[in-house]
Amino acid sequence: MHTVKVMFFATLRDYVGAKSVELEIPVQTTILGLTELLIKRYPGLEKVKDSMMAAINREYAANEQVIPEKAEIAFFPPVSGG
Amino acid sequence: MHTVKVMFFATLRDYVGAKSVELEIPVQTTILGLTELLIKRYPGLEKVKDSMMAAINREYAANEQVIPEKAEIAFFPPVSGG
Amino acid sequence: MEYPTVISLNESELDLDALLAQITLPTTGACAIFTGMVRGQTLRGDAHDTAYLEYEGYQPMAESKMRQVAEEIRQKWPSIEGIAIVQRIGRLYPGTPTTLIACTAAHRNTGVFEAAHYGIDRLKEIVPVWKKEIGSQGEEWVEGNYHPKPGE
Amino acid sequence: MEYPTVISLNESELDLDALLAQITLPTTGACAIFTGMVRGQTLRGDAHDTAYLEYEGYQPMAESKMRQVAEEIRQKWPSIEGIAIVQRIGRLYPGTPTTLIACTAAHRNTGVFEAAHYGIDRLKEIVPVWKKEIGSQGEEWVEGNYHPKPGE
Repeated sequence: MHTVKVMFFATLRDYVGAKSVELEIPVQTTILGLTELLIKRYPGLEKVKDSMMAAINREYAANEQVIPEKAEIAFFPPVSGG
Repeated sequence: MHTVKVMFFATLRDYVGAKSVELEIPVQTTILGLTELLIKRYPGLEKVKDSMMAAINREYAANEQVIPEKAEIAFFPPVSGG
Repeated sequence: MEYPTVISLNESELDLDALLAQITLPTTGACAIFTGMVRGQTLRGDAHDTAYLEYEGYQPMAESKMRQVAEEIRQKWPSIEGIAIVQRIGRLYPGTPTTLIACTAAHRNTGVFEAAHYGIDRLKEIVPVWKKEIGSQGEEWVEGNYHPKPGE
Repeated sequence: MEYPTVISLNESELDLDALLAQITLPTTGACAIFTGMVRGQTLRGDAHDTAYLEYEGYQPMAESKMRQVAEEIRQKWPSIEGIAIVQRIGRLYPGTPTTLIACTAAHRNTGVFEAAHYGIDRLKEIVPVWKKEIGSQGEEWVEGNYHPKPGE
């Protein structure tokens, strides 16, 4: 197990009800694994799981990517700046 | 005969040595006619006559265009603003 | 000669003249700038009025992606000299400029327009910033539709 | 809604933020701006340094031709909302913006970039303004190469 910081932005923060959480996750957990874990904990995320994007250490990450130790993870909807 | 105001800009003003002159010209004088008249008076214009542009009342004018009474005439080289 | 890259994500008002001065070198003769502002009235699509927008960003990743956009521009248009990429966050009212992409070069026909256009397109694709629209119909998050590839 | 057209030929410093505000309507969401500045060092072609430029204009005709450029833009890109066309005259030093073309619209993909690009190209073709370059080699009038057709 190791600890990661997970941040949420925009709609996802509203669904989770927090800007960030610290979680204990098994080593070798992937983004997909973490997503499933989060949906269990915050069922509101279920309906947006297909459009959710993930970043590991400030880079866009794929579902199958393994989360390294002390990673900074972020989940958010497609961006809409400008 | 009628009187026209003729203005010169940029290099042409340097060749003529004046910003503007008032001239008496015969009715039905064209831009080409006026150009020849000016070259006689200001021989420095001879070498730039092919690139000289003319405007009658603030519109680009052709050589064969007849100069109307009380016209505001301008001669200048190709523009270089920006 | 070091080519300047100005990146900024904050709540401060945009100052176009100051930004332009920051990316003007002795060799610079041309600049193309794109700036976007809050529309009070939108007519295209779902016509509606906007009272204000509330922007938020994932600050460190947004700055890193803005820097990446600048690098992509330099790759594609090597004649570009200075680049400024700015995104305002916080509450922004109609008429207010919210973002700016400016690219300078020696001459106007070596890519400044295309580079600025590319810059705003990429900012709207990969820079993690979101806006919530507040109007007479209540408030609603605006959602983009681009999904960057891993590492993009 | 009246669409604003700002035309200016004078010696005053350019104020980009103020000009942008003048051409921003409640429906405006995008602006493309071109601005040109005096180059201190020119590397392309005959490489040389410039101490300053001295601009002069045929004021009433220049203003009328700037207005014509704005009308041509509106004909070609009907979605354009506001247009600003500015040319400074007088003595201008390296780094100083000398001209500006800005076009606004509701959205960024309906011609603002193309309109601003067209605007500066046309300004350099038909607006009667000339510049003299003063450098270490002495002073020299810069000459364009476009010959407008009668009535153009």
